[in-house]
Amino acid sequence: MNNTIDIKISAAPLHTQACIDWAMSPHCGGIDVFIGTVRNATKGKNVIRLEFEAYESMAVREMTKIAAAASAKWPIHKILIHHRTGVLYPGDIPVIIVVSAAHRDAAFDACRYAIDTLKQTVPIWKKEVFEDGEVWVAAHP
Amino acid sequence: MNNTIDIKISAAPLHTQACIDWAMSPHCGGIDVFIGTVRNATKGKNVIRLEFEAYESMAVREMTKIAAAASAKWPIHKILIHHRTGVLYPGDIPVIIVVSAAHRDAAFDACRYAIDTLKQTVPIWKKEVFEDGEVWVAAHP
Amino acid sequence: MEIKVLAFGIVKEMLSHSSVTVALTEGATVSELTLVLAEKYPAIKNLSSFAIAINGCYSTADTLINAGDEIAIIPPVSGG
Amino acid sequence: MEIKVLAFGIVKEMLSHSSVTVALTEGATVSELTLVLAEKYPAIKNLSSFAIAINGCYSTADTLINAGDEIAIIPPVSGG
Repeated sequence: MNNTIDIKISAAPLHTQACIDWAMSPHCGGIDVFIGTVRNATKGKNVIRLEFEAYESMAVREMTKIAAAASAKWPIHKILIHHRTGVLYPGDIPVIIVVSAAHRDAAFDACRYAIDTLKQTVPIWKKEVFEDGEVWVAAHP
Repeated sequence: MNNTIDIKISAAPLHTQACIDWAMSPHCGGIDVFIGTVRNATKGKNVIRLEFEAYESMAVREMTKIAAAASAKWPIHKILIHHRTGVLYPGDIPVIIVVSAAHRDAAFDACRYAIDTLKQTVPIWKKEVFEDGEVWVAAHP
Repeated sequence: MEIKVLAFGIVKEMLSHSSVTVALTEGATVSELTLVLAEKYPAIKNLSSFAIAINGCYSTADTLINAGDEIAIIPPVSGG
Repeated sequence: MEIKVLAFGIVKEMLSHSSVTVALTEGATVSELTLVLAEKYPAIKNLSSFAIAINGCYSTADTLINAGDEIAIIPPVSGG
């Protein structure tokens, strides 16, 4: 962890503008931001809420790995990955990724790499709660 | 122009959070945001300020075309393209693009298409002012 | 016919005005306008390229110009 | 040796606890742990897959387990 990488897992709401402000710099020409939001439906069923759980110490470690790998692969300036835990409702923000760079291609590539990899490796789980039941996403064949 | 497309050219500062709020919706799973920022240097020279000028009526038309094309090419929910004119200093924001979509791939693809195409077709020009001179970007061979 | 041509960015500086007026024959095309402009304002030949917009849309060399059209010289764009 | 195994998400529900303790021989590997877990908690065989983390890192089948390691069952992740 250093001052070009900001990783956080928190039960508190994420603050988009503060995340962007952290990454902005007069050294940068472009910032790419990915904001995940809770959809009110999945596969045609209404989603009442999501419940996120994390293996926090390992999740922070894996998120830090992603940020370090992105910094090594692309000429980026700063990268921030914040993920929320607990109960979230449609429209809420579970994840924010911000990448600043001198040139936009690196920011786009690194940001997309970060969210794609987060979804594959970071030990965070979500349960979708519907009107008539609930399911842990991706758990079953 | 309709309520899923928001195009603006303005001499006033752009408001990132308001742009994101406009695009967010419980129908969406992901938002990609590109924020262009004024770099304090280009090709090793210190940039004092940038001066942006637009052929406004045509620029709005070209930006609307880009938004409409992105909406046709990818399953996106909303797209916003705001561009600032006038004198900007390092760290200031000349352009913001926000795309919301049910799934993140469409948001990333459409956002990147929008900024790439904007830089090719929208009649907006910037002059870089250095300590020892100034140059209209891309004007000369 | 007299045609008013809008100038932006570096072209406005090259022409020292935000618009100029040139004389064209009726039925002239964009390629003829381009020749007239280059002759009257040779500085624009120093641009890496430029386009002509008619009524806010990019034109091609054979687009016809009509009296009353809004014509603009579009030097290489550099927004963003 | 007695090994404490952390459970998260659906595994915590399957095991009805946020951790369980299993007995392993000294020098056991992750593949042996997996067999023991599947026998004692057959529900986890209903998962599409799962990994074992040791001290916060993903392991492979032949990773050795030592007394005092922090062990966790990692069902398919679904963050973001």
